[in-house]
Amino acid sequence: MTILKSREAILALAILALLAVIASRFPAFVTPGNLARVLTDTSPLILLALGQMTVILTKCIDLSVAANLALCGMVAALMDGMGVPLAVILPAVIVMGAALGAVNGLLVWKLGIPSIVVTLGTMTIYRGTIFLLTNGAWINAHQLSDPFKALPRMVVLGLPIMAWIAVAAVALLGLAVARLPLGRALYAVGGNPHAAGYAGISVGRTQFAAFVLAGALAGLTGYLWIARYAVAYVDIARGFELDVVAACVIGGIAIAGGAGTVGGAVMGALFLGIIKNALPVVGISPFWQMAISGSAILIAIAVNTLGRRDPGRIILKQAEART
Amino acid sequence: EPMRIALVAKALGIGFFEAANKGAEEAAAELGDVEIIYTGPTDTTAEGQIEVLNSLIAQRVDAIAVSANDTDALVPTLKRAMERGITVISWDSGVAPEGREMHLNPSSAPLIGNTIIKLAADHLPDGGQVAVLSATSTSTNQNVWIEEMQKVMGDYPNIEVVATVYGDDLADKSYREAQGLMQSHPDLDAIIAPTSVGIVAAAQAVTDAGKVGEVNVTGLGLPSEMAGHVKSGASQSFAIWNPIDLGYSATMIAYHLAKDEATAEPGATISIGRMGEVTLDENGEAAMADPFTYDASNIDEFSSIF
Amino acid sequence: MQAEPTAPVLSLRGIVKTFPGVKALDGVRLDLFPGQVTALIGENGAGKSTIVKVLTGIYQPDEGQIMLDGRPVSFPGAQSAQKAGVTAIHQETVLFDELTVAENIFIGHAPRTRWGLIDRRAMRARAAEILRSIGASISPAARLRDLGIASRHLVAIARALSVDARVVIMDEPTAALSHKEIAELYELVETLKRQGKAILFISHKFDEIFRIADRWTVFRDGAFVGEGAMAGTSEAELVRLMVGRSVDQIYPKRPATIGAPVLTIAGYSHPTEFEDITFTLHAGEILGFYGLVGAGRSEVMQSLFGITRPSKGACRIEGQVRVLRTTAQAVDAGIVYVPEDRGAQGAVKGLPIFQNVTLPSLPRTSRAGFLRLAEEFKLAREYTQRLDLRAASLDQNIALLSGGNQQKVVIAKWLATKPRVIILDEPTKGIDIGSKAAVHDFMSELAGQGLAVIMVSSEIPEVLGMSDRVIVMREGRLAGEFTGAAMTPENLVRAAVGISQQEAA
Amino acid sequence: MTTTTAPRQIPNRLTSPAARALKSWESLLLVVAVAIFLMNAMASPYFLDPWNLSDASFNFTEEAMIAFAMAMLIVAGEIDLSVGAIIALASTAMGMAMSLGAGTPLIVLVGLGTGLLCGAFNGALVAGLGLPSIVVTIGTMSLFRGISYIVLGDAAFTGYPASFAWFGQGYVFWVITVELVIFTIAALVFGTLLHRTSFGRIVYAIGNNATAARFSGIRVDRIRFILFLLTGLMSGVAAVCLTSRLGSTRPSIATGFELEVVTIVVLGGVSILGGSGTILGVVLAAIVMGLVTFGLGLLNVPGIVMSIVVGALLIGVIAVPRLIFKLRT
Ligand SMILES: Nc1ncnc2c1ncn2[C@@H]1O[C@H](COP(=O)(O)OP(=O)(O)OP(=O)(O)O)[C@@H](O)[C@H]1O
Ligand SMILES: Nc1ncnc2c1ncn2[C@@H]1O[C@H](COP(=O)(O)OP(=O)(O)OP(=O)(O)O)[C@@H](O)[C@H]1O
Ligand SMILES: [Mg+2]
Ligand SMILES: [Mg+2]
Repeated sequence: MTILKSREAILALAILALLAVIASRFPAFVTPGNLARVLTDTSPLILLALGQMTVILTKCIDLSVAANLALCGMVAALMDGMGVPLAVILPAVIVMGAALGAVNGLLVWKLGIPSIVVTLGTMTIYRGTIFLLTNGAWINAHQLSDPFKALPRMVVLGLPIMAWIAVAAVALLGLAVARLPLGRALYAVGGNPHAAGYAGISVGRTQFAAFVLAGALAGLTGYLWIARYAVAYVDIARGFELDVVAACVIGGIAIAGGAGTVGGAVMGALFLGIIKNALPVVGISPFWQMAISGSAILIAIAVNTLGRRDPGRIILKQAEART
Repeated sequence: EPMRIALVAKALGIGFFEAANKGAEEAAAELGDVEIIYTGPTDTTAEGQIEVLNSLIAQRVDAIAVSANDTDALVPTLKRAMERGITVISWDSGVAPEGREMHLNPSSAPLIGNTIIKLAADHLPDGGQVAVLSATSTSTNQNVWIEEMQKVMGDYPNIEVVATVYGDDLADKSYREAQGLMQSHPDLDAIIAPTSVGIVAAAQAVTDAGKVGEVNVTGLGLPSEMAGHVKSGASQSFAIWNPIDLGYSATMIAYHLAKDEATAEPGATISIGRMGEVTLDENGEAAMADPFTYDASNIDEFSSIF
Repeated sequence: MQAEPTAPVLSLRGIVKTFPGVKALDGVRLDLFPGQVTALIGENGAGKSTIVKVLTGIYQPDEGQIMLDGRPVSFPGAQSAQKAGVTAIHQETVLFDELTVAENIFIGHAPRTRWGLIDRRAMRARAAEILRSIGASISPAARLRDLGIASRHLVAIARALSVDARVVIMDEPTAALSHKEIAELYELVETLKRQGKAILFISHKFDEIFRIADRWTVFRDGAFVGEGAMAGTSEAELVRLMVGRSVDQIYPKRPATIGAPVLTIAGYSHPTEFEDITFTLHAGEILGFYGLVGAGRSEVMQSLFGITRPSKGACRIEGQVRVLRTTAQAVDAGIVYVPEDRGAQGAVKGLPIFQNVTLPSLPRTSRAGFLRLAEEFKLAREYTQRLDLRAASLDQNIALLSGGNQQKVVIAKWLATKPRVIILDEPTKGIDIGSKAAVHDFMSELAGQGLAVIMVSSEIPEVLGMSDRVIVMREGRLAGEFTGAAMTPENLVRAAVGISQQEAA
Repeated sequence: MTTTTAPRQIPNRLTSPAARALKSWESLLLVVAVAIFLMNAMASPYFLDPWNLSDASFNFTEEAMIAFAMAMLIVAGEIDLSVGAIIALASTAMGMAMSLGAGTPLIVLVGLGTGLLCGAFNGALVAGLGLPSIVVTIGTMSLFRGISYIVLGDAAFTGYPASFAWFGQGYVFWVITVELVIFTIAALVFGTLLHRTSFGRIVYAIGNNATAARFSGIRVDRIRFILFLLTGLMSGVAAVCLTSRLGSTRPSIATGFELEVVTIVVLGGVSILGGSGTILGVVLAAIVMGLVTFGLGLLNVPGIVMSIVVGALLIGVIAVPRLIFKLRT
């Protein structure tokens, strides 16, 4: 009963129902191999949704993640072109993503500019920087080294590394959110910023940390994205930030901050990922995809928000007994 | 004062258009008194292209040669350009006739339509299933080629086109669409991608799915971008016209029209320098040359050029 | 009782703290002694909460010294004050809905495992221990959002005690507690005293201060006015120090002629909040609503004002049936409501005073929907002056006013609509004694002019001092109605607590 | 000297409105606008040409029309990210009307009506069900444009009647375009609505404290609903102009519009958190954006580099004053 009340459980059921519907029309979709493919395909969304979740928990929003991803990915590709080994590229893009996130975080923390304004600005700046770096030129598969392209595709225990990275990030972040003081601070800062100050938690510093984490994940995803699709150009992942926010919203992360779970964010991302992957397979015209994911978002918000409605104070004894 | 010719790309940064720009510069050098303004939006939208066109009109350039993101949406703006005395032609991807003086096709549309299906059919002696991975659903030229392809399907009775999907000229979307094609059509034999972005993504998807040899990727692509995939066998062959020649020819035509050395009317013949000459048909369109097919035998020769 | 203690644990000297435009503290001093309760008294805005925040490292003083055991210290952050053994129950809620009770208690200083992770088992065990010590039967694993307001307050107290403290600060800790819990809090204070802790106790309730404090310190307008032992002082003396003059009448109730029924409520019910509320209100009457905190009075009043929708019941105003589903309908019907939560529901912070006043009267001050500023200033001036508002200008942001003055603006806003019924929900909660008298005086005057007044209050002296008639509520139901000689503290409390419970006790 | 017993007189104001205006965000924007204008005039010989300036106005008029309504919505503490999608859907509806043989007046009505309907849908979800507007409109952004894709797929509507071209390509007087006139009228109407009427006052009250506004007898949800309607309507107007200017409809029309509109509003000094901002600021911000993009366009600077400038401007104009304040104290 209480299990059924949890948002994550509802979402898990929704995902299963979705898979069942798809399987009824196209059984091959639910074979392990294909599900692994869907998971791999959804990995970037999962990684970014995790970062976005921490940011949204602190009452902020990061619209610059996709641009951050694209910039870091391009830098990774350029480094590869200069012959830098992957072992250096990988930490470098993570640090760079974190630094770009830190820029957002600092503007929010030190100057108190609303995050939506900051990241709206940095979104265009980061993406524009790619153009300045490359003059708009594409970097194509043949210009990328083989080890660079191979890492995310390498299959270990039946899953490509790309998917394993997402799985690892989910596990680590799940642990961090539940058990690290900073993880709990995310909820405190988003739930009651005023009170967080009284508990000795700096609101700004926590928001900063969330932006840095989101940035680092975006940087890592940048490399994975470029390596996986084997092409880098200015417009990589344009508009992806809205998918990421949508995944969080579907996953029950409260946009007002302070409420939401890692599991929710992951399932929100999987839900969107399955829809995206299933439409072409099931034979629904791709032109329907946008409307379908829009409707899914709307239904999810309605379920989440209405389900979270304040039940009132329940003063009457008999009413209390009933609930 | 040199003549200023604006070469407007669908979007900046795409290898194909960068190569066309090389050709335009070559033509400018040959002509002597020409300055090329190579520009375009940063994403493939009509709105972005209109803003670029507006600033070109404001600079009173002498000629605009545009590869359009949208056949119709650019027309009002280009009409205004012509009203202000600017020579307007389209190339590669065309504008509706009222929005330009003439249109330079890289090749003739029927020829391209036939080529892309033939490329697939040549490697399917026993017939089979093919699918089309196009650019955006609004790309004029792709739509025309696919239409032309459909017209000649009767010549290939064993070949069945099972689906047409759109990758929007985005690498990731094209990749996913190609994956989807292989999923939903397990017996697929070939993917035809008449777009340089889509063909690379499809080849990558085929490689990643471990279906090299099983699914042949073909269509229109750039040798430099496709070299690896031809060698790996993901693509047996593909075709393209030379974008350098295309930029060169468009510049030449724009120059002659702007100088009033030629008029854009049906039947008119315009010289395009080293490429010879083109003749306008009743729609004011002309075709530059035949598409050229690349395969393992000649890919290395061209992959360093464009 | 105790001998004059030898040395203070904590003492403050010459503390100055300025905010843009306000000097909240102007060179104040304060001494806290081990094993003693020091009461800090002052009007609203005297700077009491500000000194608490200085002491707990939330604010940094501009000038002055903090001395711990005679040695100067500084608290650059909340953690450093905690480490030095200073802990506080703050005036505002400092809790987090999405965290568990244990996490709420230990956030910021949770026990850690070897790996740097939060040691959840240790945290729960210690939380359970602290909760038990204050007699709270709350599960440490419960989510805070599932708790009621009183339990939340107990969690806040447990949070303060989770720090191994030498100095415990309580900023109006009893404001949200019921009788029973207040008694338990007093016991806790005694225990802490016995453990030799120094306690700073801030309250506006004099009975409370006289009951538990050993010493007093008075602030006025951010300045130190005096200090001394409780034993040698009187309420009148403290009041005089606080407001700088003597307040002779806190309950200036004037007799009024009670007229015809204005508002008749029959059988108002709500699925979860209240049931079968029936009463009649007359012109010129002040009807008191008494009950323990959480009895549901605010809920009933808000349903009269169109905020909560009753599921059953009828409302008549001057004999006519009215449906009140929105606040706009209530205002149209002549019912207005001065909410309990001034900050969130009363004042529109960010708008100037005059715009706050004219907000519900815009149809009157504007013409064909277009604003007429001159009319607005006129209306705002008329009503704010009648309430003796203290403000620099009518164009000033209401957020810059003290709580009492904000309350006056909210009342002015409603009087400007010329209502028939005015509902005042805890009109003097958290308001200092001087302003309290002013609000009471005004209430009395309104009733005298024939307005029907409902006053919700949790303070017995206020209810008895101001009301013509008192209705008591308990757990969402009417629990008795008293007039004349029956209006005694015993009767009210008995009805509010429930007779059976009283007998059982 | 008054007698001591008279009640203390509280002055209306301590600073005059003029003195306030001088220190306001709007005067800062005006300075920025003039500076950019002068810089443009110096940088390009083509800038000071009435026809060019008139053409340049298309760079911002459509966005700005929506920005006025969006400004009111943001002042009230809400946001609508679906405006670009509303344009797409309204344009698609107009195309359908046109293909069914409707004349220009009916086509325009269909466009405005679709805008209103979309606004009503957003409004019902936000004001009626109480869902957060930012996520609702992220959802409807996909839904509305998604419907356009379902209807149009890879096709396009073309062949609008010649008289329809007037809205996006016509001139009212000399170089003054129809769009510029609509922009000016919209600025005046929304300026009056927000700053001179009780409706506008209530919008500010809701933006500052919606609960207290409700407790002041204001029908908060109704106002919110109306604001979404207005935003939908103005998106419909923009859809008419843009469709007319492009002479065709594709489902991808006006992609990314929402962010440009929000950028104009925020640059105009409207607090994204609600409660403050002016229409004059939005007008100036639109002009600044128009000047920046046109000026850089004349120098053939690619659009993406312009967007860096706009992004930097957005952060910079807010950050620099705060930074100076921080460094001073
Ligand atoms: N963060 C702040 N910014 C500006 N002014 C402030 C701030 N905090 C407090 N003040 C002002 O400082 C003064 C002292 O406030 P404080 O909260 O200390 O009063 P108080 O004595 O606790 O009153 P109350 O009895 O109402 O709780 C008031 O004038 C208040 O408006
Ligand atoms: N559990 C709770 N969760 C959220 N808000 C609460 C809770 N309990 C009380 N409140 C709010 O706190 C304020 C104080 O409530 P209060 O204790 O006065 O209850 P009440 O029902 O108004 O009873 P009364 O007025 O009879 O004391 C009210 O505005 C109420 O809505
Ligand atoms: Mg206080
Ligand atoms: Mg109450």
